Amino acid sequence: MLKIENIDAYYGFIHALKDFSINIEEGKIVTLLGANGAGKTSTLKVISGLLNPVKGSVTFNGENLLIYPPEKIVSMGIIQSPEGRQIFPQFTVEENLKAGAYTRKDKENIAKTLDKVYDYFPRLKERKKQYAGTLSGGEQQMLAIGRALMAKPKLLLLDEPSLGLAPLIVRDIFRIIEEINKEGTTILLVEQNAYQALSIADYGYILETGKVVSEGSAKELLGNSDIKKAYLGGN
Amino acid sequence: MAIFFQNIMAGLETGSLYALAALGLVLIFRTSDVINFAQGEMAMFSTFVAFTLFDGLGLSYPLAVIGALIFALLFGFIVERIFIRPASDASLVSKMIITLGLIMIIGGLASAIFGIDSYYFRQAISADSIDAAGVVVQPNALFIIAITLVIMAGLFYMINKTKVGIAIRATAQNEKTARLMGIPVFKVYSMSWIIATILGAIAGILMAPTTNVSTTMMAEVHLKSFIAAVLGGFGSFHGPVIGGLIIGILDNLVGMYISLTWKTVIVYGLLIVTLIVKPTGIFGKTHRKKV
Amino acid sequence: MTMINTVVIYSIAALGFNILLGYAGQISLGHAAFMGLGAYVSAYITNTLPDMGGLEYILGILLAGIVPLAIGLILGLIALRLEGHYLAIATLGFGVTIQQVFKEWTGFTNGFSGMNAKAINLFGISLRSRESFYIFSLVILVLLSIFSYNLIRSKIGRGLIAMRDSEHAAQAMGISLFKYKLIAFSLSAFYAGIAGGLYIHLIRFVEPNQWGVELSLNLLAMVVIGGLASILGSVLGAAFITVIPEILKEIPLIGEIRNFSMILTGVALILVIMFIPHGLSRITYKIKPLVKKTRRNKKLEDQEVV
Amino acid sequence: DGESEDTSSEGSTEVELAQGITEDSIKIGTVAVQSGALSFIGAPYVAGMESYFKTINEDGGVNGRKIELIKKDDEFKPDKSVQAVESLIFDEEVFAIVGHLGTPGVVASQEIVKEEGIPSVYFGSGAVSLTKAGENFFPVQPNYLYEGKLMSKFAVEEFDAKNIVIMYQNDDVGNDGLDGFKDGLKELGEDSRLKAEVAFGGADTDFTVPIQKAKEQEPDLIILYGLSTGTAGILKGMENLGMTDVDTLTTYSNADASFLAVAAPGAPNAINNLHVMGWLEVTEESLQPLNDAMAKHFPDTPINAYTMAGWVAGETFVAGLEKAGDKLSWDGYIEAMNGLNYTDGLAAEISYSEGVREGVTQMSVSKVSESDGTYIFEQMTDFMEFK
Amino acid sequence: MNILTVKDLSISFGGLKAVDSLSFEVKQNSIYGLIGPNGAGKTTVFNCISRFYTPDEGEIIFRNDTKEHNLLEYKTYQVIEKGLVRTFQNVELVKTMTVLDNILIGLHSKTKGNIFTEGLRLPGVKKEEERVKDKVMKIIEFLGLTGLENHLAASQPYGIQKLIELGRTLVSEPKLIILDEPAAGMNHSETEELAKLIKRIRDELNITILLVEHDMSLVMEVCEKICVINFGKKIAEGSPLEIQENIEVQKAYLGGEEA
Ligand SMILES: Nc1ncnc2c1ncn2[C@@H]1O[C@H](COP(=O)(O)OP(=O)(O)OP(=O)(O)O)[C@@H](O)[C@H]1O
Ligand SMILES: Nc1ncnc2c1ncn2[C@@H]1O[C@H](COP(=O)(O)OP(=O)(O)OP(=O)(O)O)[C@@H](O)[C@H]1O
Ligand SMILES: [Mg+2]
Ligand SMILES: [Mg+2]
Repeated sequence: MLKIENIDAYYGFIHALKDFSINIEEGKIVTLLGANGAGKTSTLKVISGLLNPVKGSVTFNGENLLIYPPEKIVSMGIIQSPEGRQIFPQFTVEENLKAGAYTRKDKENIAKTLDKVYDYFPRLKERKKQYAGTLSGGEQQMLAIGRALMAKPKLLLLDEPSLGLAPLIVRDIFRIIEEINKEGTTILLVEQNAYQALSIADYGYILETGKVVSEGSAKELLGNSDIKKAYLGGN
Repeated sequence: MAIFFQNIMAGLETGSLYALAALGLVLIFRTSDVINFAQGEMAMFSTFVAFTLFDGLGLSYPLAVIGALIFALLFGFIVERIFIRPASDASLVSKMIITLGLIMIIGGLASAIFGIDSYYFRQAISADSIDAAGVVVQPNALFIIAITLVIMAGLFYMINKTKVGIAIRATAQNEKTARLMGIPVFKVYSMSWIIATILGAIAGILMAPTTNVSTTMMAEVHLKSFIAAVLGGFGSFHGPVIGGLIIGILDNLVGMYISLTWKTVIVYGLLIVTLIVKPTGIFGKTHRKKV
Repeated sequence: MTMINTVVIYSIAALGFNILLGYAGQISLGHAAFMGLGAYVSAYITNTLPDMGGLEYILGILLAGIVPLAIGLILGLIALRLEGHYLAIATLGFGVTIQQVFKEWTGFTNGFSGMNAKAINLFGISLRSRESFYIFSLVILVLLSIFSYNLIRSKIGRGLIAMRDSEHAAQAMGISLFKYKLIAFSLSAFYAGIAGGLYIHLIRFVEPNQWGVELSLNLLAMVVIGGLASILGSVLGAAFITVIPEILKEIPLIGEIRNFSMILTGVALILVIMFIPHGLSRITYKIKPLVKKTRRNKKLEDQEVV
Repeated sequence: DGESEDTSSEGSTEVELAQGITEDSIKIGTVAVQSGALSFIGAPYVAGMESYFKTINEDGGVNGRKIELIKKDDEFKPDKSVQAVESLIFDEEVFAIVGHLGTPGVVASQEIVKEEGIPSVYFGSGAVSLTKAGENFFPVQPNYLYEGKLMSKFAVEEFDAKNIVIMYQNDDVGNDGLDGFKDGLKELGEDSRLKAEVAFGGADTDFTVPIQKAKEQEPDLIILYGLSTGTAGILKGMENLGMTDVDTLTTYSNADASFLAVAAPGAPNAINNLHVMGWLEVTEESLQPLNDAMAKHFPDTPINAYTMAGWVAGETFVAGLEKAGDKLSWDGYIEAMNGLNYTDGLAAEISYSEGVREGVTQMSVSKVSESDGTYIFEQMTDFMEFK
Repeated sequence: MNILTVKDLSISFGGLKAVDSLSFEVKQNSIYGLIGPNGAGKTTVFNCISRFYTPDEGEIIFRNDTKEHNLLEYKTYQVIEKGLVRTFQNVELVKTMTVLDNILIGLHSKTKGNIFTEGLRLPGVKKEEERVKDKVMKIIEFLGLTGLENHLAASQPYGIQKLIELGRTLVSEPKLIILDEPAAGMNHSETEELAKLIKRIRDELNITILLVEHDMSLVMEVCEKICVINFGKKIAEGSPLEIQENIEVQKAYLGGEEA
């Protein structure tokens, strides 16, 4: 569905992605793992059109994504829950969610998706009139994920969705990810919580300083002792 | 008593004009955080176009006005496209400087094209004034007040009840994230400049009978419209309108009952005091960054 | 020569303004008032005091800085409550108010008729000639530049920058916003006042209309065009805003077309912002060997907010 | 350095020529606002002056020398004005400065002009200090203080007004006019006729308050001391508030047809009672040369009081030149001017003698009159002085 | 001895009671954990202690050596002078400054100098600058950031930024630091490193630590005592073991068997 081939991307002088390739098959959950600064977020930025690689190609169902601005890419069905939440602080919770559905035309179904998001995160429903900027860290994280879900995307990009969430909610999050994946959404998941990510993913890539150093099915990776040591710890 | 109400009436009329000018300012500010210092200059230019269509080409008043509004549409689009968008990398103060540059360019072009003379431009409605218990009421003034309220309501509806409104407000808060939600932020910028320029043109055309059509016609209105916007609060559309009306009325009452020569000091002093008490304007909401 | 002298004077004002905008991240659209205040104070003092051999001029210029400094504290207090655009307009209102006071307080300013002042005469050395005045004001500029350079690379400078970038962190680290906003505003008012004090003894005439919004906006433009948070930038910006229009007026034939220099100055201003967004003083950084392609992202990445 | 001339000795026929003078040209300079908000004053003013010089040049110049005018734009700012004057004296090395416009700039550069001794003829300024500035200063147009004074005389003697209200523009122009008017009444011993002083802003957008304040006094004469925009605004406001039958008298700054074109449509009734001061003899005939020259050289520039002022600046300077003949040193020119009594121009009479630099002191009052839709001023009184 | 005593602390926003009569005490030289579900009020408690918020009710007493300070009497920027510093849930660094300068800001209240001595660069200033820089270099070394001191803070990876922020608090030689989710965004091995570091801070620098964290592996490993809050109220307090076994905590926060 999405193919990144041999891209190089820079921030000024910083070479963030080096001859980088990944492939995401339709209907799968693919996860990107790696230490801080490995290039996970940069990969998502490239897909969303926020970072332009200097070489290589990015295609979505065969179509070249590099020529499109971010907003066009969203309307093609790729949405991201970005790093650092980036909620709209002066919107209420509900307005944030509505902004997530901006590109959708099917008005009636938006209400349905909204109900579903409130189902997933009852806290958001309780606070739907609260200004998002005053939410707690974890509440904002829920909102960022919920907002991405509102777009009903074909491909959902999640950047560290469990960040700042309480253990109970983390468990819910992974359950929700699996659930929407079953309903047909393809997912690219960036996580620090490698163990949990691999337990729900189909396929995984391990990144180090802008390069893919290892890849394989989630099962393989979980079984790999090197990876276990480096990313999964004692779990 | 009639004198008092006469002052209120006149204050409402001028205040409405401040408000109209302020609405354009606020719209641009709310989408892109830019203070457009050239708003007054752009309004002046559009007014000259209206006047030239009316006086030079002999079009009827409504046609001339419509022509000027169409011009304003293109004008706003072009300014945003040529001057503002290429500088989208620049910081906000830099964008403010761009609008300062625009003042020079537009002001300079206006006097090169239209000359430096002043011209009389008729009122929108030239019916005879009505005497209401000693207070002279001009139909034209009522028209101005009404138009301001209608535009305010329209903008309020657009921004709070429509999808476009969501797009505008989201863009204002975080352009990058707005794009990540699929909001075409550049269209939003373009649109807000267009609407703001049209609003400025309306304010200018309605202002013209009082200040005459000249390159400096909007100087005072423009300054007052800033104050109106800040006094009422940049965060809403009714705020600037009420801010404009307050300034219009206050100016007159202070001038009438306190001092004509010190009125500017007093009115601006009140503005500053109001802001200290209510830092985001009378109707502004405070959005503090959470720690 | 007068032009070079005015560049030096505006550089001093811009320098102070840069402390405020560039380092402390606070905006003001009313700083012309401080410059005017400085001019009036020095004119008033040197006209009133008896001949003290030159001391009266030193006193005049010093007080031209100190009186605005005290008034600057008021702006600092306003800034404690206001942010961004609200601060900008409130200070704009403040500037208009002070200008109005210049007009009406005839006992001090002689109102619209304006006020004359004498040329500086320091212990027998007359600064009547433009050249000697130039040396004198240049010395003051250099001294004040060194002062602000020292300041910004030590504790107070770090405090100001911290406040600019994160008020929360600054407070948690023991930086009193109250104190630092007052410092930033009063210091910049001091610089503006000194500039005004020098101005009056160069031009020897002052009247209220000079100290309006236009000059305040010009100060802002100087600092931004020259480069925020840069001492050299303040000087370059002052030179740009002062000299460019005059050069343009001198272009044969086209310089004669009405308002042509004004239009071109506007264009020049915009071009600088577009192509050297971080200011003239950082012109060299612009010549980066790296890929031009990153434009689209840069736009999204560094959204500087002042 | 400007001290290149010096009248050697009285007896010699050969005079050392001052800077800026060649066999066939005379270089002079002017400083006026040409760009920005106030260019509506400076542009017609300079055009008027320049069209006069062009006319003279077309007729062969003055004694075979063509006049070359260097124009400097000071944007109405004193520092730029000083800069411009310096540049004219030292870089351009002009023979004289003609028609320096704008009080701030004129006052600020007064010292340097005095120091250098360069002749400076005609000031677009009402600054009173110019009459005492020095022998090389030749003010022409009446200053506002004087005009105000003279207005009081007309108010008392011609209008015989009992209840006078003065509405003045709250800036240097209006305040001078106000002060002069009050001085005049005092000197005439008629202070009690002034019932109220009401300020208005030249850029105001609402004149309701000042007009109501005036109305309260039930005046029989309103002195309107302000520039065109504000004054037109007041007239329109008076029309709107039904104050259409009071006599009004305004300054010579508004004594032109273009003012009427702006003010009349919005105040079709009030305008009929408007009177204006004048120091120029503006008849169709006297304006003919100006109109012709402007039509030829500056067809797009309005002809108004400023244009006429510029024209007079040119006339005055050239009158001195002609009188000086070939004695074109600075002293020679000043000497020639000292005996000047010029009556052929737009102004009734311009004269100087040693130590006397009063400029024009004769003024008259004109009244608006309408003939099929167009308004003009018609002279109503004789030229008078305040004495 | 208790270095920090929070007594009956309450604060509400609009109708929402974010912290509700909460009391707890932190022992000197201990590592104390404050945990609870999202929106339980943890950050709000921190904001009250560091004086960004003023509570509606309650007391916050901080004991530095022998002196007792009622923190509510002080302004935000005065808290650090008493010996208490915090980090932020969303890293708050001065983006345009180098690592070194960022940490120097932590020493702000302990740097001598005023506008005149600094502007004129009187003799003492240079010495003082050297003194504080030495101190910062020591902290940089302690954190293992040597070599990065002249790099721009903003271009560092998230984990490093968190360390810089930590360094900024340590350099002021506080008695108590409060850390809001120090491990967020870190992977497992980084979190382990962090745990070691936190212990070293306590042991080598004698600094008491109060922390909020959702990463249970870190909390359970380093904390001696943990307080669990929900809806602004304390629901449990005790050793890591006691907390893990507490049924109510499992239900509200940990989520059953999975920890
Ligand atoms: N805006 C930026 N400007 C400069 N350098 C950047 C920027 N964003 C990221 N980098 C650098 O690019 C590299 C890759 O960063 P990226 O954010 O993609 O890493 P990541 O894998 O998402 O890490 P993390 O776990 O911290 O989120 C890092 O070295 C980082 O410092
Ligand atoms: N300024 C405010 N206005 C309104 N509600 C607020 C404000 N600040 C916090 N809240 C609410 O108070 C509650 C407590 O917030 P707090 O940030 O303390 O939670 P937390 O325990 O730190 O949660 P997390 O673990 O998600 O960071 C939240 O529900 C939040 O929405
Ligand atoms: Mg990342
Ligand atoms: Mg929190």
